[in-house]
Amino acid sequence: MLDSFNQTPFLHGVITIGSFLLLTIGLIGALSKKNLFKIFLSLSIAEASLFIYFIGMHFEVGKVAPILSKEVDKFSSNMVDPVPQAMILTTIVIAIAVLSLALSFVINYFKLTNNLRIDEMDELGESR
Amino acid sequence: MSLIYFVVIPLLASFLTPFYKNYLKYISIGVNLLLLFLAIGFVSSAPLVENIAFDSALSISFVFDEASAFFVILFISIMLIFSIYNLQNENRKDIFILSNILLCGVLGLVLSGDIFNIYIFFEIVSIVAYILTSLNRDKQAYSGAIRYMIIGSVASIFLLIAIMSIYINIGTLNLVTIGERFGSMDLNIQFLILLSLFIGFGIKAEIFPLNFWVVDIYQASQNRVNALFSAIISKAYIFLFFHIAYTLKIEPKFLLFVAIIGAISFAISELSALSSRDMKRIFAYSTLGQIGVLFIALSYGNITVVSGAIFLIALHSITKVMLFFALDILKDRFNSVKVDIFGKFSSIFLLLIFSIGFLSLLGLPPFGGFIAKLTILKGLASLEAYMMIGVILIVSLVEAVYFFRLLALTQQSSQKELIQIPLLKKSVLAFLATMIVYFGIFPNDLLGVCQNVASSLLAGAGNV
Amino acid sequence: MIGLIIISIFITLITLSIFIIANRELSHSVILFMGFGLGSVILFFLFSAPDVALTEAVIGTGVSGVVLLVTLLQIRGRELKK
Amino acid sequence: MNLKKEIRIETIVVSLVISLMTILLLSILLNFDVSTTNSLGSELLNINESTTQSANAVTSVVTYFRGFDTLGEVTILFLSIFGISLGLDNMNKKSNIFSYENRLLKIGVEVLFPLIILFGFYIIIHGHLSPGGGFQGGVIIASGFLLMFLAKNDDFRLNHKIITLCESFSGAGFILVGILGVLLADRFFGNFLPLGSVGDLFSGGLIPLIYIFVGIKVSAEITALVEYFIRIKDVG
Repeated sequence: MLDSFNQTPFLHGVITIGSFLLLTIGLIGALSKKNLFKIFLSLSIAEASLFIYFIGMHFEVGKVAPILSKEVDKFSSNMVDPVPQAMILTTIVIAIAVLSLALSFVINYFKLTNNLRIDEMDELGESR
Repeated sequence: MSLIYFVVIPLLASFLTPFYKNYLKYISIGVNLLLLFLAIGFVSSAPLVENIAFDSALSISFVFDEASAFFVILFISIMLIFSIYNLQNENRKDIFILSNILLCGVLGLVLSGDIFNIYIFFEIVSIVAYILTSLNRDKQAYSGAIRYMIIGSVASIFLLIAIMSIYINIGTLNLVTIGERFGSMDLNIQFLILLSLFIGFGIKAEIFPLNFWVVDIYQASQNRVNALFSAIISKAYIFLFFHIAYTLKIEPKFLLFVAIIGAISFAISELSALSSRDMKRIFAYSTLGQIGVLFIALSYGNITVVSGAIFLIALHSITKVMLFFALDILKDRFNSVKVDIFGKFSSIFLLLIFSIGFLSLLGLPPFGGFIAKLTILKGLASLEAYMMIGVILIVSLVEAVYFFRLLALTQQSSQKELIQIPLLKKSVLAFLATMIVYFGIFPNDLLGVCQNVASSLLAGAGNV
Repeated sequence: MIGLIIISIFITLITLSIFIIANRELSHSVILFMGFGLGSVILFFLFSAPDVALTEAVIGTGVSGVVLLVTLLQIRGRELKK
Repeated sequence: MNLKKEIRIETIVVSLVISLMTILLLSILLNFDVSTTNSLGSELLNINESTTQSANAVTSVVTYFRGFDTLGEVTILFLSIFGISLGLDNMNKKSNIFSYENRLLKIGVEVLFPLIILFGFYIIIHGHLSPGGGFQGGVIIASGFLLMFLAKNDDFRLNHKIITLCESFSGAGFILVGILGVLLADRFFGNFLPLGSVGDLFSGGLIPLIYIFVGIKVSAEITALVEYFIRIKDVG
């Protein structure tokens, strides 16, 4: 029973279902919550779920990190794919840059209007 | 010489800003001119591929074919006009730093042949657009920027899903290789990837169900920034959308679906423009309508229709830049963008500019827009797509209603105010108007170029 | 063993994310979000991606935690003053 | 237009799309196999040792094979900080939002600060040998500055000229290394330095050089970011 838990296809199934649940929670939160702060938190969760999915799908049981050390002294096919890791490294930094820019906009908007709710943002629209 | 300079030189210019703070505007113009000469120099050796870092099919590559060459030259020249227009009354440096990085981003988007690299440039362009939206620093600007960021983050999430699914299933990021291996994938996965790509790029290319946010963003930002949005950013994404669509060799059925969406987009935007009382919103709706036409035309994989669409892209960029600059001058004077400012100014020059712009957008002779729409309709007729022709013609009538209503407003006999336009801005506007008339009367050169561009676009990324 | 650990971390993450979104108190959400980051760091480490784990720990959880908390403090300060 | 209505429609649409995608994924999952036999990553792993001599394959992908992505990423960070700085004015007249006095922290930070900076540099220059690199090390250095802000309150002020100079020098240096590659090795980011042998500090060709530039740039930028966010309280 426990052995089947450690099989790679089973783990991939767990990772897919889990991270897509996280993505769903994040996106639905982003589009149904009214608080700006919560919206950006939800979007971060959605992005984080994608990172987990992508790294997880390239992990197989028994493979080691693509870094040489005392135990591993040769690059071989027994290593995890390095490209997804490099891509996710890039994407994490982009995510934090976007998040901090968004939060600075939220702060500035809040200073001007004292409002944090997206359904009360009525500055734009057809002028009467 | 290397293709990388298109991306690296504007980037270097904005990184080194602290050293020449006071001369930044001249440096930006110099950079734009340099890139323009570089692009023209590259045109003759057109199908060109360059690998970055190491010489192998595995590296990131830049592809310079006829299609990307056309868009590169278009974007650089519009950016040059934008810089010249901003030369006079601009004391702040931000707009030049941002426009340099924007140029780097769109050129990267157009040239890059690697899908993750495209994602990076996608984010650069998005972030520049967010910052440009917030430039006014009032509550409208921040409100618009926050909305833009929410919707933009959703777009980048979907694009990431597509890229990840592609890499997991076929283990490559190179566009050409993706195009080769795409058909061998499971059909469900193909559908998933296409759906994510459609949502990700569709939000940015401002196509119908995903464009509800665009008009608010236009209203929130400055007029000259709107010119950049309308002429550069949305055009870059449209190019990318169809570049990827034709590279993946997706089925004509899906493209027909895109064309129908384009028609709906065209109709709904022009109808919404009728009830609007705000100039910026009207122009934004008109931009969305033209994007609808472009989606109709580009998704029929016929060379005549597509070359008409390419012609329309060039003409629409020039026209919208001109109209937004003219609106900017009115905004400076009256501090309002309501429709009634049209009854208040008295300036033959501006009236001429607005009429040329409106008539060209409507597609009346002897202006450039006429040739574009004529070519598109001719091509559609040869394909016997009479429904689309009907939609385009009927909706153009709606477009005519509000443009002529605007022009009629200028003839009202209320008290008029004389407007002084600075010489530099005047000459920029005059130059743009001349271009529109010139392409309307002598379209053959540009049409010939457009045909080459169209065949290169239809062949996708793997044609080199 | 690794399968059980991964499943339990996923369950934790999903519970945390529901709490982050459903919670009425913003400061609780931020603290839970940092917990979420920690969970994903452990996952990355288990997936033999130490580089990503280090980056997520330092950038995804550290810097974003600071930024989120400071934003919250700003908003709170204004609300209290009002 | 009523925004509330729009958001509700969006929510429904997105939920539908997501549920569709989830169903698709579950159907895919039943006959799923990852084909890593000839993916980009495995081929890069094969040529890694001969082309870069770096012990950390992730580092060589980030800085060398896909170094151009890293340039874009650094640009995004620069842009984001620039955008934040546009929304602020008179940084010098603002004070810290965390304002409390703590003697222990004040004395402790004198010892800790150099150690943190040193650790950050260690992470940066060992990027090609062990996990870590420019981004991580840069943020660690920035966290040292964060500690200074917290401990010393308003007594510790950054010299913004130095920060902008660091940013522009490292950004320009990054690009110039690439352009040197065009001139000397015929390709942007082409390697023109000796490769060394795996495991040495001086190995990997361009990789340590690029990571040092990235580290300086990231540390300067994250420090500025943290300062912008922390120092926003109006005085008085």
